[in-house]
Amino acid sequence: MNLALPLLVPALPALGAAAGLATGKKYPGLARPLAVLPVAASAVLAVVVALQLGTGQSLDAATRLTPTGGPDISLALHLDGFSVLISLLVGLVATLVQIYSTAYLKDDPRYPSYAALVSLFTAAMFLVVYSGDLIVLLVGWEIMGICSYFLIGHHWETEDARSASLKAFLVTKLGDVPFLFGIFVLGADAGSFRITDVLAAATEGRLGHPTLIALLLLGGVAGKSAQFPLHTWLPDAMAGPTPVSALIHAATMVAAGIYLVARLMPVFLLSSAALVVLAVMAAVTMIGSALCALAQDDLKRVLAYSTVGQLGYMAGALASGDRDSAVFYLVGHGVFKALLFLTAGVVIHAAHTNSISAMSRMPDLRKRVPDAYWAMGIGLVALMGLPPFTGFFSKESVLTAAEHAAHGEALTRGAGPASAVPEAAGWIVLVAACLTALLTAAYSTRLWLVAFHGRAAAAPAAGAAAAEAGAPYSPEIDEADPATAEPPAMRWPLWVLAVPTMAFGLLGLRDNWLPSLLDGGSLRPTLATTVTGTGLALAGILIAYAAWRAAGARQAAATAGTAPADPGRLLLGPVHRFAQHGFGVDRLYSALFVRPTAAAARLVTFLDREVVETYVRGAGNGANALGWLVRRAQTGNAQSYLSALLAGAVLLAVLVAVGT
Amino acid sequence: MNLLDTLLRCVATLVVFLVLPLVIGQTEHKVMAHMQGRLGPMYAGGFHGWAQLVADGVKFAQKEDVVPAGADRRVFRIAPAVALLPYLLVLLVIPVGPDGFVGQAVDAGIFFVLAVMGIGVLGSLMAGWASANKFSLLGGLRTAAQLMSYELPMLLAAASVAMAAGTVSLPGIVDAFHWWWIPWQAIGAFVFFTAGLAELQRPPFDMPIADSEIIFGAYTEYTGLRFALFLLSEYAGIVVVAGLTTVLFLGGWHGPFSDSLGWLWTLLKTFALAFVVIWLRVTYPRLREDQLMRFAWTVLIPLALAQLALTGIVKVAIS
Amino acid sequence: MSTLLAATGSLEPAARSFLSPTGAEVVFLLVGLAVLGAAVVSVTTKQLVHAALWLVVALGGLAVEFLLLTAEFIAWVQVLIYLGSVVVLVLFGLMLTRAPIGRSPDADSGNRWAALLVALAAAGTLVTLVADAFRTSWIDLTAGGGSTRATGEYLFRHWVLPFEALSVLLLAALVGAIVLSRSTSGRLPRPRAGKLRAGKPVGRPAAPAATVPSTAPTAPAQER
Amino acid sequence: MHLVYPAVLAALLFCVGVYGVLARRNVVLVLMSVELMLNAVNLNLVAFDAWLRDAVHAGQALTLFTVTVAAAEIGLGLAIVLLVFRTRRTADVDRLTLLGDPSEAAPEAAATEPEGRAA
Repeated sequence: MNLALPLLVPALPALGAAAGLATGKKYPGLARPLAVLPVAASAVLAVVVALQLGTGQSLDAATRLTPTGGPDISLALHLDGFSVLISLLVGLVATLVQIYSTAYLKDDPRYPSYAALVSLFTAAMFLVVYSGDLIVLLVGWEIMGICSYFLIGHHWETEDARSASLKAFLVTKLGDVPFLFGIFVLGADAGSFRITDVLAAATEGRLGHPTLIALLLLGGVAGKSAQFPLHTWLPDAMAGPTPVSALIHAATMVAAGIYLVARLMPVFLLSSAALVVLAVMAAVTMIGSALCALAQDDLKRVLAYSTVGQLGYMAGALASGDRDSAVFYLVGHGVFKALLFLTAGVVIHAAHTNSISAMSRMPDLRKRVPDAYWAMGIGLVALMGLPPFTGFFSKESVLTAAEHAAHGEALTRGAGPASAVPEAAGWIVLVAACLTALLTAAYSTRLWLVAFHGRAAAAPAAGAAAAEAGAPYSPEIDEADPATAEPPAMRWPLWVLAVPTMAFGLLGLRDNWLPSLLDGGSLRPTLATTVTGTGLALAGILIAYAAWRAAGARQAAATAGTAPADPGRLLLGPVHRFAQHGFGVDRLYSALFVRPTAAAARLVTFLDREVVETYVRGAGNGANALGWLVRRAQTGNAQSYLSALLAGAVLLAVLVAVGT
Repeated sequence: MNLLDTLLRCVATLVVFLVLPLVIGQTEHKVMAHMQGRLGPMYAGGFHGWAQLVADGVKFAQKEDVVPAGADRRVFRIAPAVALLPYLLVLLVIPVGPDGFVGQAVDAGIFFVLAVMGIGVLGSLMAGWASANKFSLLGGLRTAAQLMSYELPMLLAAASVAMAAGTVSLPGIVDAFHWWWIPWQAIGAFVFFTAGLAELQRPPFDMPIADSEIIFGAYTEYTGLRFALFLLSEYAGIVVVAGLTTVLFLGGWHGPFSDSLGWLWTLLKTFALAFVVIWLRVTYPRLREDQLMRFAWTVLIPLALAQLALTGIVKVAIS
Repeated sequence: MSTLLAATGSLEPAARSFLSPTGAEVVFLLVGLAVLGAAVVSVTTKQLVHAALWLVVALGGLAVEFLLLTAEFIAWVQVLIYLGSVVVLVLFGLMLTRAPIGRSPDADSGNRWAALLVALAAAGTLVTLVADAFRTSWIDLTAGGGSTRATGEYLFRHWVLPFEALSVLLLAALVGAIVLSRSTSGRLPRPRAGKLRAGKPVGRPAAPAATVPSTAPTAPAQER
Repeated sequence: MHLVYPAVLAALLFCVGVYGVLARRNVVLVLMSVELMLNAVNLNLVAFDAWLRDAVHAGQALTLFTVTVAAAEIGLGLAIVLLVFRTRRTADVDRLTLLGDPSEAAPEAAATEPEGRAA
């Protein structure tokens, strides 16, 4: 197989980014082709690479990058089913996002740099996916971090965007520190940074500290993939443009963490403690985020919390030892979450607000954006996991994996012994996943109903609704004329994504379709989980609908013009208030870390200003005073100079005469 | 014995100093009168007014000694003496005849003469400044500038003769004189004599004390005896310059019967030169101040340098 | 007689003493006192031109001292250069800088007392040193040591090169003086009223003093 | 002649010159004081020349050179003084303080000026 093709996949977007940055100022007309074409070419190449590789194959190539004295760092390529599958997802989503962005950010003055950063982001994700070396992977990992910082802060004129970009950067970095150490320990234990070598070492049992390594790596995974307790940056990252959210949530940033764990699954299987931790993390994440999603009013925040929850699913699958189902879920989720975000962008574009309660007051929103209406419906059904959409199959695979793990016969698919996965982890994941399935269905239904089936009569005017207090700021408001329909570039990507949303899950039905690309083994849902999962989802839908009806009735009884019907409020009751603010995790962090840090900073500032600077100022003042004294002598009067000179000469003469 | 001899010579010089300038002054009166076709003073003393100068002296002595109110009295009073005394000292060393017929033989004769004559400038400056008069100050400054400018060509011309003679002693120079020195040193003689005229501020070089221009310059405020002293110093200057030119360039006592009549030759030549001085006064118009300075720096000094070169060449050639 | 002198030759220094000065020494002392007095008056008098004239006295006295030290030629050079030229130039300078007749109150600057202190200290040191060092030294004067002939011989036999170098120096000084004193109205900045002061705009305050130049310099003369 | 006489006279004369240089305000007077100092040196040179009976008369030759240099110095010095006087309308040494620190010297000069005038 030609090595140039897989190498070109990450290189093309990177080159496109460089070209876009270089020419963006002078030739803005070049920005669009430079943004779309390299990414699209990469996507095509990714397909070609996948086809060339075939199923069940893997490709390794490496060249030593630099001698380090310790384990070598090499520019290594590792292609197998996981990587080509995810690279397909990345290429698809990135291309669609770029195309979508040409319309979405049509009049943005910073579009060239934005597009270049998206390209770079994509290139970094490709690098992470294709890399066969942990250090090179880390490079892509960090490039993604900095790109996310810039992209989230795209609207840096607003306070929200600035703080959100900073927060995303700092929180992910916080996870990256243990991650870096984990890689070092792993490399040191395995004697190499090559992933194949590491995996070989793991299966041979040569790793000295598997628990330590796994826990350290989990820190980075939690940061990138937004798992509790480092998930807080992701909902805030909604301050960035919507296509960026789609990119981050679906294909690139958050997928990286899951992908890494899947990649290093044998290492994690060596430590049951780490799996339990991962399971607890996943459980807390998915339940908490689902509750939060039920309480959010901001459309994008709902989707963001939903992403967090779905990532919890994937983490749960990993904790159950089944990386196939995790990656299956990852790809499926990537497709429908990209669809949901792009749809949300269209809706927000049309509604001029992020707030779903404000949208509920718009009478003809449904008719204004029919594409979005239907696409959103498809995406939400997929999210709920109703058959036969993608979400159903992937969720079933996760539930199956958890069930197996709970019975002590985890589906490790050859990555490790089934006994490596503790039963506790399986139980935790299973219970949490079931609960989350219910909640997911509930908040999806709520979102759908509130956003598109609101009581139009309650809304006096669309413009006034946009200005409603409490509606989160939407920086995209002024970017297009609401009177005109959304451009085709914003509409047809939805349908492109809707197709795999509906059909991708079917690939897992036959063992020689998708599973053969992965580790092999079945991804078919079992009857028990199907009944449980679907039943729970239907229950959630019914509960939400009932609550919506109840809330609508209550609101109709009350005076018109008050808060619109929100089943979330009714369902959650007293918890609603906490859930709306993410259960106060931010506040907790603020109390635990931010404020002490700020206080320490203030202390340091005080020490620097008042104590250290006193010495500095004292030194300066001393020199000044000395200079003042010396300056007194410099009158410019030559005679006084001469007097001093002669007096000195006489004094010297006397001293010499007396001294000798 | 030695002291007595010195004293005697000094007294003799003093007598000469008091007599000769008067004679020159009287001559000037008469010569000018004749040249301008007028009578001149004719009554004082009888024959052609011979006592006119004496009468002038008496008149000056009788006049009130006025010192201007704003003047610096002491300097104002000393100035005439400072102007006069150098000429007296110079007269002391000018040899009149051979074999020690001289007031006082000084080893560095020319040098002494020029050095002492240089002091005379101080007198004019002091007078000009102390008078508290703008014209006086201007005149004094002009005098000083002129005297210092013309001292250089004078010195150079004298140096030429000293070079030719191989000595700076005045009697030595006269001793070494040969008749062909006159054409040889003619340029030097012209320079020396002209510069001497300028040193005396005699016409046509009398810009600093021109009465019609700056009302007698440094001497504006002087009256009576002090003014007479300035006049006397001018006439003494004529004697000195004429005498020095004689000694340096015209061979001094050389002439027929120089052993016995040497002093007569010296006197004759001196008087002839003094006559030329008077003659020039009547003949030439006054030079403007800038012309005067330019004449010194662009004519006399190059001429003197040329003479110096010529002397050097000839001197090397004949030795 | 001569044999007696030769016999006492070695004893001669002992015979000399301060108590039996020779005639030349007495004259030297008297003239020296006059010179010193004139010099002191010259540096202390408040009348500027008088100071120059007292300088003439001091320098003339020094010429006499040179004569007494048998440096005849140098004495005449002293008269020619110092009395005839330098002092005249100094008087020129004083008059061109408008020295007033009578006392100038600001002839001495503020650090007069420091100057006096330094001068006295230097005098004490030097005199102590010199007197201590040359207590027993006598000069044997011989006539003709500084005559014109002797001067010419040593000057043009041993000192020709420095002599020529000095001529170059004089030429340089001549050129320098001419360049400095040329009227350079076009190139020089216009005179300012006072010194440059920080914080004030330069240029505007200069105008009055430049247009009426005669008022400022005459002010000291009127003060008297 | 006793060597102490000319030596002490020269030393004293030199110190008088020093006083003049340091205490005089008018630049021309300062130059005069410099001449006094030079002459003191000349006297020393001549006296020591006679004392040492130098074969090449270094002392006298140096004296002649000193005199020449002094003449050149006074010529140049006066040219400078006149130039300064022409441009700054003053010949006072202690008012030519352009080299001093202006922010310090200016108020000082302003303070001493009227006082000097009043005296």
